[in-house]
Amino acid sequence: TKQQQSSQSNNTTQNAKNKDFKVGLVTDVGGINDHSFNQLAYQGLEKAKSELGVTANFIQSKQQTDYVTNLTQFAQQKYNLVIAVGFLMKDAVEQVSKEFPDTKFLIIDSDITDRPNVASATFKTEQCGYLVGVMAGLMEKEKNSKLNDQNVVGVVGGMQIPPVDSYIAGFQQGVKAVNPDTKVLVSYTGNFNDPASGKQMALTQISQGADIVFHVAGQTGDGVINAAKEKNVYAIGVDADQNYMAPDTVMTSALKKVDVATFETIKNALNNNFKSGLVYFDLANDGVGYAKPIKDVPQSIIDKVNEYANKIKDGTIKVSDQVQK
Amino acid sequence: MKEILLNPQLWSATLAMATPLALPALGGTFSERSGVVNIAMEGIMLIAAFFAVLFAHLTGSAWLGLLGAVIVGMIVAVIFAWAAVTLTADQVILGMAINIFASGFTAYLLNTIFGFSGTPTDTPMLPNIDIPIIKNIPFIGQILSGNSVIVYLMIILIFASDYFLFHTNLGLRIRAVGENPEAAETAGINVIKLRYLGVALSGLFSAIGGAYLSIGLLNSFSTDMSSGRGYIALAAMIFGKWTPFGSFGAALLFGFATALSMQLQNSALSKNIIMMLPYILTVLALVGVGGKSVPPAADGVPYTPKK
Amino acid sequence: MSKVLKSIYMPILAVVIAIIIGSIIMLATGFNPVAAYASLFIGAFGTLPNIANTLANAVPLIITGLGVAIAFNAGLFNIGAEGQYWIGAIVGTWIGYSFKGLPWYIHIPLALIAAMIAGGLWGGIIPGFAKAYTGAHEVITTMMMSYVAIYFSHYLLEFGPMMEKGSVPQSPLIRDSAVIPTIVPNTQLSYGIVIALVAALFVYWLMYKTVWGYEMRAVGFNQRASKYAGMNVPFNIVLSLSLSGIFAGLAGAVQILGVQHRLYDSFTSGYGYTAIVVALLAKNNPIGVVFSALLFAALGTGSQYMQLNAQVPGQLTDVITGLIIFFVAADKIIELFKTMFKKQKKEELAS
Amino acid sequence: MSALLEVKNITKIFPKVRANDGVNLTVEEGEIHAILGENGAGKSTLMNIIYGLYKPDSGELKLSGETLNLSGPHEAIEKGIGMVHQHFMLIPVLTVAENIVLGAEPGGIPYNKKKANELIREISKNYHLEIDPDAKVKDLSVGLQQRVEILKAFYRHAKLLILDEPTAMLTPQETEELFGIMRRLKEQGISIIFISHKLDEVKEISDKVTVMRRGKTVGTLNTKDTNEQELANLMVGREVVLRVDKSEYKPGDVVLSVKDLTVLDEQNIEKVKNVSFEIRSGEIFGLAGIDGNGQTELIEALMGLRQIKSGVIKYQNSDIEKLPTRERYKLGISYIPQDRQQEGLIMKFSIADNLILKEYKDSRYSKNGVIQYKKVFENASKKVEEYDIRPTDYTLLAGNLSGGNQQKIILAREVGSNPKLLIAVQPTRGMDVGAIEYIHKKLLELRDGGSAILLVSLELEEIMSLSDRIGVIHNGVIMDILDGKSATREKIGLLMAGSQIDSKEVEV
Ligand SMILES: Nc1ncnc2c1ncn2[C@@H]1O[C@H](COP(=O)(O)OP(=O)(O)OP(=O)(O)O)[C@@H](O)[C@H]1O
Ligand SMILES: Nc1ncnc2c1ncn2[C@@H]1O[C@H](COP(=O)(O)OP(=O)(O)OP(=O)(O)O)[C@@H](O)[C@H]1O
Ligand SMILES: [Mg+2]
Ligand SMILES: [Mg+2]
Repeated sequence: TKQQQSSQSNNTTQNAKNKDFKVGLVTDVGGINDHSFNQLAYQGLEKAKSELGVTANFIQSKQQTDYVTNLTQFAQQKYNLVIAVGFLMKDAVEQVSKEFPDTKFLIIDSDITDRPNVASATFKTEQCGYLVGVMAGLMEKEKNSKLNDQNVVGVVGGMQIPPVDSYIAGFQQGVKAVNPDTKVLVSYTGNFNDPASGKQMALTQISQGADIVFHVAGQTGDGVINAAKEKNVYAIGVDADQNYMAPDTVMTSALKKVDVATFETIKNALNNNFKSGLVYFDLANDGVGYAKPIKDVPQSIIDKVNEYANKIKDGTIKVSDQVQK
Repeated sequence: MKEILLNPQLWSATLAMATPLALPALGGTFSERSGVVNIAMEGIMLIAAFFAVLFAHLTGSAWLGLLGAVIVGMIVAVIFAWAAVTLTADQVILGMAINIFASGFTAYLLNTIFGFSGTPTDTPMLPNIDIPIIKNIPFIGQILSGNSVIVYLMIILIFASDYFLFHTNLGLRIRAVGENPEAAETAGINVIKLRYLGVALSGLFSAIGGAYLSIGLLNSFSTDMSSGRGYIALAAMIFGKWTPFGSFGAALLFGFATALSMQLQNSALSKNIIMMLPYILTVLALVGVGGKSVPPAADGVPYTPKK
Repeated sequence: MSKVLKSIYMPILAVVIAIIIGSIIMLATGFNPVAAYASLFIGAFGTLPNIANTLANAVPLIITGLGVAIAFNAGLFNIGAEGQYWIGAIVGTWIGYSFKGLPWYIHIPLALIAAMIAGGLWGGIIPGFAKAYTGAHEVITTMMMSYVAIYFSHYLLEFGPMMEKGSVPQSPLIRDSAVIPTIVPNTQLSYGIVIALVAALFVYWLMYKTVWGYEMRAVGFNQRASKYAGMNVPFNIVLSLSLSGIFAGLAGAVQILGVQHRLYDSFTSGYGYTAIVVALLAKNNPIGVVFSALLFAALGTGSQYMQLNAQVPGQLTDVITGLIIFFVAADKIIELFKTMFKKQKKEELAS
Repeated sequence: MSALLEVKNITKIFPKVRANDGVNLTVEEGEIHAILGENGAGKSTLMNIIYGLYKPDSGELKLSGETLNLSGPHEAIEKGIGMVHQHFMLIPVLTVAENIVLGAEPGGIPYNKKKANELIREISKNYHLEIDPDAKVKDLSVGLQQRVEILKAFYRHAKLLILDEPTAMLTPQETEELFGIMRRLKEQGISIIFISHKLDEVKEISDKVTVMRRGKTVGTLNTKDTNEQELANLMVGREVVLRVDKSEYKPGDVVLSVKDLTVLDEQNIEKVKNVSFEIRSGEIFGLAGIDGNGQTELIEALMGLRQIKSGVIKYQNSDIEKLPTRERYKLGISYIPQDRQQEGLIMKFSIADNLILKEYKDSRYSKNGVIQYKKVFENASKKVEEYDIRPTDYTLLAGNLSGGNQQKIILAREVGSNPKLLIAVQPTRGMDVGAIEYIHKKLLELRDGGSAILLVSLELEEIMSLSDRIGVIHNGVIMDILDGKSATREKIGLLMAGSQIDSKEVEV
């Protein structure tokens, strides 16, 4: 906070003007505690508030029908930029952005292309999924106390939906790229808020030989990480760096920088640089990535992962977002 | 299939998934046996799950976390009892109100106390217990040993509850009050007090179930983590014909179906079809068993003592 | 007369108590209760669009609530209206997008009727027959069937037969000919409200003026006496659970055709559960259902507005909603206060 | 003798009525004190006050000279007051032993079942009240349930026993047994308050009678100094006709003919065995028998509520044994079931709705599936008046009426439709003399109008005074069919107990 204060006092005049710039954020029904994109978007918003001095506000939607109402509320109150989190809000954003052409909108994880006042942030999470997959595939060849001699890894997904599946698809391809014999177990719990079932799902995979489990399951994933810790195997976090949850267990995390996207869009809009249409966040523009691995991961593997990252960036490797059955 | 059935994880997952159903189902048995329909178990579990983490974090002891959860859970149950028994309010509406309240209240406290990134990772967990001798038996040992202490507590509680309900005077009185409160009153029994007791016990068991979710299986709280288990427990209790062993049996069936659906995830079937398994199996079992479940005669009917 | 008065002022006083307790919580956690309640009210009723949205939110609650109330009237607890709602929504959506070239006056009724039939079967065939012939408790069967319905919708949408080509798990949009038009522009209020109100009147008529309703209520109150009076008890159990499902299914379809226009992949709509409270609060009277649904709809829309305009966190609005429901149910607390007050007075006089 | 219980000036006001209005009563030690009064006179209310269930608004209770301030039944029990309630206070799913010891269990934790059974066996031996402590109460006959209620009081060492209409549901034999017990208790110095509507019983068993009318005690008499007529008049406040005046017996065509009927119960045990009989128009056929000898199964079979195993049921010359219940009603059969609250009425329906419970589909009350409430209300206001149902507001729920008036609703519905055949089971159970007089009058009117009536009653007096012919059922077999005029109490009693009186029956 001290830093924030000093940075604030540095640009007080700027801030006075920025204060008139109002940003509203509408979460989807997952709410701000989803340990996923709603939370990250909120963090981006908070960052913009403290660093740019904009006025920021948010509403958590309780049901589907709240989307239109909440977006409209912000637009009516002359918010400059309204952020809609989640592809579930696509229809709502299309409708409200038409009614309020002077308001700018950002929608996360969607693909609205035909509106001058709507930006759609799309994350190439298959790319970061691929990288952690490469890391997992290579780790399978390593030997340490956490790794068994079976060549099996697992992914626990929440619901079987595109933002989840793109991660999983990338992970599958990444593993296979470096270790074609690895068996990749894929399971879904059917929810994002039941860590108890996440834990049992992970334990099931571990019992089937998995010694690295990747989760793409929001709060359900808390249970996956807990299971990995309990069974002394590795976990891979998702969306944000989740190493803090189990420092020796979470070997890395696949990052989807919704916070960055949110912050950048706010900044651009503030500076009259708002770009409508599809905005891709990928490895090339650092919109996705992987978190710093723990020291169990040898440097050689990290180097290899970075090699693959470069190949993806320069287009030599194209990662599909379709899960292999 | 044989491979799946011989995987000890199938059976330990069965036990693990049955525990947070069996505990509230057991609680519900007490409440409904005394004549109060307690749909608030879902909310009580959630609140207890939160306070278990909070107290465990504050005191550094998972046991004190469990104690705190149980106390808070019972307080909520007693408030429910006050409205349902003393004020003779509609029990189902009250239950729903508490569930809505609990969802908001825990999320609110989570955010104000711990912020958005969740509960502290150094929160202590209740221990897993190794059972000597059994633990060395192959297969069986992997299933029956090394579970959370709450699993063993639950098993003890089931036997104790059965004993309490069917072999003690208080148990007899609770059942009498749920069947015919007027008759119980004329036998000199204090109907109101016993209904409070029944509801308080349901709070106690639901709270243990909630604590199991947050500091038994895990060491964290997340929003709405009870995930409807309080409702399914209600079904398990009915399926179990309002008896402790029956409730446990129904919870095990449900836990087994859930565990099986986890094992089947790698099959070619659609995951969403597989996930229907626990629910379909329950209906089939119920219809197949010809499960005529007759609730206690005065279940859900408020009683006003004569004046 | 005094009875009518009592039935009105008790819930109002109860709401007042809930508001006071909510205020205490808000004050304790640093929020301004006056601003909060003001914005709750404005959010629900302050402007025409807000009123429209409140009414719009009431539509699915009214219709589902009617379904739940029918079952309660017949002595059955349909805790699985949520699933029947989903089935109705699925079928309504499917008819809505897959039939081409129908005029609206055929397309809309077709979608609604098909959804009603589907919801009715979902509630009636398995739970109804299981209850009537094996005694299987409807609380279990309807609840389990409800989860099955929700997973079925996931199956259809998540890379299943109903997913829109492209990448997002949602159904295609229904055709224009299936859309129930909006009444107030830029709001979600469609002519679905008319359907809801007509449905309420219809259910009232059905339950209280017709032979069917007479039978279902008789069976609900006393199966033995109904059997002795020559009624077919199993038939009435199936009938009432089917009707219950029919209305929950209708609610799903009306919501799709009037508001959502397509099926989304989601956990629950929540309407099926709220509908239980709606019905109970209305003492299962179909006309009462309209008013209690309005109360919940107002709390819903108002609380969203309250988040933004009084900065009260979304979760706190759930807390207050829970309290309001609690005290409306426990309205005897008023009498408690009254007697306490009287006692105090007596004591004062005595001393 | 000294006064055990003194009731002084007790008043109890319910929202709508003064149920007790300055009641005075003294019960001596070791006496049997009967309380008489019409339905709603306030007898049960007074007893509930003595038992601590209700708090009186004013007045005083004294037990052995000591003022009682009861906070609840548990205190009354402590002081040695026991009560057998008018409506049994039993828990059907529990065992006899559990019901008896409930609230005062031996052992505690664990509840000592063995000790409980022992204690119960001991008491039942002492008082000659045999019972199986492990039986479930729901499986017991009414008489045995009564026994459980009485044992409950003894188990707690009652020195004052209140019996609120204990004989309403008993067979004559059971009543006699009960009286035997009461006499033994009296010898042991236990005082008994005995409530009954049956004057002969009061006359037989009591030492003193207190009569109540409209919440007030109108007098206490020594039983031996009074007679039934005086008591009846005092109770009702007017001259009452105690004898039934019956017109001549003029039987017509056969209306109901039952041949070789065999019916099973839920456990597949034959409860009705090869029963045959006929009922003609213009006659009342009485079916006498001890409760549980197949009457229920027989009647349910006649009404289509229970499947038959074999046999023929002919109604007006056509077979009806396959017809569903409703079709039988449509043919002009009426039915007054035994349990008015559970079988005869929907307690949460209004009086008006209950009055059409069997005819709501009839074109008189509904058109195209829509009930014509105007017609329904017309019917209700007519019936309420004609059958003197009180209160007269037919929109009230049936559950808000007293038992007597509830029975009148059923009577209005079943007799009012002018049936060709009426099956009446225990139509006057628990009614006061005034109401019984009324119901009997209605039944006889129906008979004189040419209807056939099957009257099932445990009340021998009722059977004998009304029936033209009497069939006696024992263990599922009709032992004999007697002529109503010549049948004697003894003869019927013996048949009911299962003994053949003459060889005639055996030959047939
Ligand atoms: N709980 C109650 N609330 C209101 N009124 C009551 C209640 N109990 C009894 N009454 C009324 O008090 C009066 C006396 O009833 P009570 O049951 O004492 O009559 P009773 O003499 O026992 O009649 P019966 O012979 O039918 O048993 C009746 O008018 C009855 O309506
Ligand atoms: N809890 C109650 N609240 C209000 N009124 C009651 C209550 N209980 C009984 N009553 C009233 O008491 C009256 C008599 O009820 P009760 O059950 O004592 O009848 P009863 O004594 O069995 O009548 P009967 O002797 O005619 O069979 C009815 O009018 C009923 O309205
Ligand atoms: Mg009485
Ligand atoms: Mg009475």
